[in-house]
Amino acid sequence: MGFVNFESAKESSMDFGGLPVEVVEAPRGAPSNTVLGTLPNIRKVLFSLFKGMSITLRYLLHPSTVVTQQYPENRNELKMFDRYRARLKFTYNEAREHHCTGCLICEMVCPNASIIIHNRKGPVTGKKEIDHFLWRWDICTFCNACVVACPHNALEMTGNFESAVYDRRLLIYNLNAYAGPPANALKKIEDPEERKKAMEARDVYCEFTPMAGASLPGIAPLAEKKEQD
Amino acid sequence: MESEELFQYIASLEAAARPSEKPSDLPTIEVPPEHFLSLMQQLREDPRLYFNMLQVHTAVDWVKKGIFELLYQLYSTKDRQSLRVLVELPRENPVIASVCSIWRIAEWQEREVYDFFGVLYEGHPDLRRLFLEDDWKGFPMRKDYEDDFMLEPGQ
Amino acid sequence: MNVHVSTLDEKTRSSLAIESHSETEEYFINMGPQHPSTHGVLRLILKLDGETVREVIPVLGYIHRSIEKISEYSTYRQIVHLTDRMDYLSAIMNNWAVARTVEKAAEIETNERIESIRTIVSELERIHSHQLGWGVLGMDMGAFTPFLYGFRDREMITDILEETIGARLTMNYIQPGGVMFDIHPDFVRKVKEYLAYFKPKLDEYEDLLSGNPILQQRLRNVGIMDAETALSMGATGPVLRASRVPYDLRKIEPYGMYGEVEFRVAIGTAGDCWDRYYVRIEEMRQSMRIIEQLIDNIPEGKFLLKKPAAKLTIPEGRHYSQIETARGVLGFYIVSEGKETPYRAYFRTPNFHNLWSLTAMAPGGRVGDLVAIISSLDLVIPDIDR
Amino acid sequence: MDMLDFFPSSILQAADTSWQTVTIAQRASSAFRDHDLSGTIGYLLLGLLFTAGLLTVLGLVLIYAERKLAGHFQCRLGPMRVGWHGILQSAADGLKLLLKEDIVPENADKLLHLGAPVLSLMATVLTLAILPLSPTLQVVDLNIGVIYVTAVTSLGVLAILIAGWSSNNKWSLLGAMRAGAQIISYELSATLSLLVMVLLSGSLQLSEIIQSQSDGWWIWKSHLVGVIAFVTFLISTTAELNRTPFDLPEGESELTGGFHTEYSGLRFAFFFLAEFVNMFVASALIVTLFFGGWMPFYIGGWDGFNSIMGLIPPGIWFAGKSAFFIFLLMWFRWTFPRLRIDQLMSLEWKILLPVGFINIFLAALIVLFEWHF
Repeated sequence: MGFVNFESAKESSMDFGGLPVEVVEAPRGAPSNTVLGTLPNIRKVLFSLFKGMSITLRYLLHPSTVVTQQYPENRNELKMFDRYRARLKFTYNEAREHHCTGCLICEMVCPNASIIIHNRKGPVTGKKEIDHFLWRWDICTFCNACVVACPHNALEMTGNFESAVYDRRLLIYNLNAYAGPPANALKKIEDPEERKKAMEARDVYCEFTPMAGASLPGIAPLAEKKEQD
Repeated sequence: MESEELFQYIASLEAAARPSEKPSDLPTIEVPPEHFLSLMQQLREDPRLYFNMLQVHTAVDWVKKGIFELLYQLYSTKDRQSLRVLVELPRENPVIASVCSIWRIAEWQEREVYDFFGVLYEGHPDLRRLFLEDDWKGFPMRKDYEDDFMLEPGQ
Repeated sequence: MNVHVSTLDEKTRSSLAIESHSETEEYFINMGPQHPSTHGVLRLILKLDGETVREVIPVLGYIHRSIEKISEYSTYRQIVHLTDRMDYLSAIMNNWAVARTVEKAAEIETNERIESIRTIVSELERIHSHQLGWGVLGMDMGAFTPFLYGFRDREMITDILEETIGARLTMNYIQPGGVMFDIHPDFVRKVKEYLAYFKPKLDEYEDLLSGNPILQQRLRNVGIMDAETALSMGATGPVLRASRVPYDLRKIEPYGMYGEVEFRVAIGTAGDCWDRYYVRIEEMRQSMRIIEQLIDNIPEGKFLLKKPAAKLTIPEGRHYSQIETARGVLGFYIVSEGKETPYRAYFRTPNFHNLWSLTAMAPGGRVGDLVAIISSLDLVIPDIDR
Repeated sequence: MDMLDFFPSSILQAADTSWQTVTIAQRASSAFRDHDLSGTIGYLLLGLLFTAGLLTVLGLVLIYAERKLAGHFQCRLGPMRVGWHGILQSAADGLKLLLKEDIVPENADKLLHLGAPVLSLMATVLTLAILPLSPTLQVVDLNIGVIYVTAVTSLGVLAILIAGWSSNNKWSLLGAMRAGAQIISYELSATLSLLVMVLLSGSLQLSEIIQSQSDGWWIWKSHLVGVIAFVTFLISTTAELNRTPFDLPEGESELTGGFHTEYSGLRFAFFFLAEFVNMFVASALIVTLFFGGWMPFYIGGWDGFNSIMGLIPPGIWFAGKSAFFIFLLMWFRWTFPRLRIDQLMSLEWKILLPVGFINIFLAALIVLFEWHF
């Protein structure tokens, strides 16, 4: 058994197509495959075997080195990083007003069409506004393109990664809490009654989402409605 | 070597090879298919050029012009020179000589190009589909390829 | 002209028809697509003579997702996120390959801050890729423990990257014209802490596996590939460098901040599995050196110079540029017609080219050697299939 | 009948080097001679129950220990979910394997396929019967014990060969062939090491081998030959057990599972159980031959120390010593990579076997000139 000495990793310079390249060579001891050739190395061979064993033993004897996280048990302590990208959400101000104008830029930049936007003509303002903002969690790749592309900062990615459901149709969400103009357009509506009328409440699963019975291409409607989370 | 010098030298080796006028970011030459193999052989073996790496081989389907544009991108570890060789083939019956005997990686790359574009390589020792099933109909990377599962662009 | 197109069936039949000189009967065995040491869905048809491998026929396509075809319908920014899914262990470097090609072609300037961040995260990713490669090699050699040690240390890097990027595997971080997020305020501190942590751990790696005579016996003089063959086989990255060709794009065609930092190219001497293994170990050291030089002086500046919603077109023509990922040269070739989407996009992926050298190295060895060779190539199958 | 005080006496009695072995079989026959029918049947049942119980307990404990140790070797926790710190994990696994579908490949040789795991487990159970766990806890004490052990353990390789052959799977066959070559080769040097100990102790009977160590364990008092025999025996039993670094017949990363690729459910559990109990058998043999069996650890002249050591019952001594060697085997497994098949063979035929032959020659000289202590 030839044995490689680590001290023999040596640094040198080489020529590559006229360019001097500083290199470091992998160590290479003289191999000997005869039985007698083993004998001079037997001490080193045994020593290195024991060295490897001492490493594993050290970890065995130090339970503080354990890195396991007991996932479902540690749910309460588990904190995802702020930037973790798992679930797309609308950003809202204090009055629960979103910032989406329905400009369709996110739908355009989305690489795999996981955003589908339905706009409508506002009943109060008479302008184009968001009706349904559908997001398909089942095909989203979390590339964050929609969030960075949004000119109004109306979208954000949050850390809720627990998406397991029994039917993938449940992963198609209506993101906007209400159909209506964005916050800065609502500001211009003085009358609170009018403002209330402009904001028509939308459920997570409603109308265009398959949960409500309507269907997207290739997806059959689901009869029952899931509890809103 | 400067690209002008390179082009001249290559032209002295193989008269049919001429610098390409197509927009390209590397020194590019074009060669007609019938002079292709001898040119490639010389590019590999000529001691001044010595292109010993075939870095890229792929094809582009110019469906409107009715041609396949084959691309061979060579690299020489001798003087760190890159060269791009373009060959145009008719879309009907695209056959070209294989360069497997010069660079062994070509065997692999040519199978990929055959698989996706249907370009046939003469002299390839084992020309068959690489990624797709043997009984696949058509060549999917061609621009006019259609099958039942394709979505319309934008859908 | 009539060119014969063969089939897999025909290939195996003709391969069996070749007369062997041994008196035993040769037989085929299917290694994969579900096999513990083919690291995914690689299928190898082995022609064996007892335990000796006579021929290897790779069968690909079990995870082909037509990234090139999808790219033809995607904008350049959308292509970036597809590349995460090729070599998922060097996702950031894949992003960089696209970003670099697009930047070169569309003449987008970047600043030093962007290039520093890109270099640091790429080197972090290279370290974690090699850590995984080290662990998987150990596992393929029958030692399961290194695998988990590698994962343990890799986890910390993914945590650091996650804090900045928000994703652990499919990063989609480097964009044409910058990076998607600025680095997290804790990033510099955590990277420094990590380097201080990992240096002694790397020595431990060496004691545990490199120093083990059994592993040395398994890897040395197995799967030898000389420099000529390696070049002709199109191998790049650690596989080529192990064959004593110091072809490292970070040195040869410096990009990012690589021209301004000091590091050495790790090379092997014989081109066997041991060299390929050790080149990776040494590259981890050199990557740490690179990060150390850059981490303290990331220049100030903007992190994204081009608006993500802005139109991005590339002038008509053929554009190619390449990047040294953890596994070799990733080239991105664009044929543009001046539109927002490429006319043709081609990825020259390192694993696709490295895998081919397996067919030259494996014959003559045992099944155990074949496993050693596969894991010394450090293959990522989705990168082969694209 | 003295069955009522059998267990207290056998487990709690303080160790004494002058103990005479009384096996369960001997008790049964003496009861038979005394025309004590209930005693005879009782002792016979006890022997059966003892073997079966040992098998079960060992299976549960060793599998749990292996998983827990592997976890902590690897900075993990190991099983944590079933019971306190996963203590019921192996029972739950056993239950799961029981309930799993027993899949037999369509073109498999059904009879052999079904029979192989049983044979494998049987070979293990047969050896359990003669292990001298303590002077009283031994089912039967054959006067050819060493030969019996070598003969019966080699039935295991037959089971593996049958399993690999009958599965009609090339990976299984490769694994079985590897197992055949490996185990038969390593059996040679294992037997040579056994012979050294037989030479030194002058007996084939396990209880007598232990008795011969009453004035010191063979590992101390046999000069170098005992140490060499011990190292060879340790290496070759590891190989016979198919454990890393010699786990080629299973070699998960090479052969997907080796000879038991096609086994599932209870039949897989049999192989699994056999492997773990074999580990105990191997450790027990090492302890018996080289480390004084159930003899306590005495240091000459240190009377106070010796009397404290003597208080620990022999059964505990034996279990503790075996546990150490089981731990050693597990430690090997979770540290080392595996050898290649040709390296494995050359290790045996080029190194271990010549060393074994020289060693047995040396041992003969030592015994001839009575050089040992």
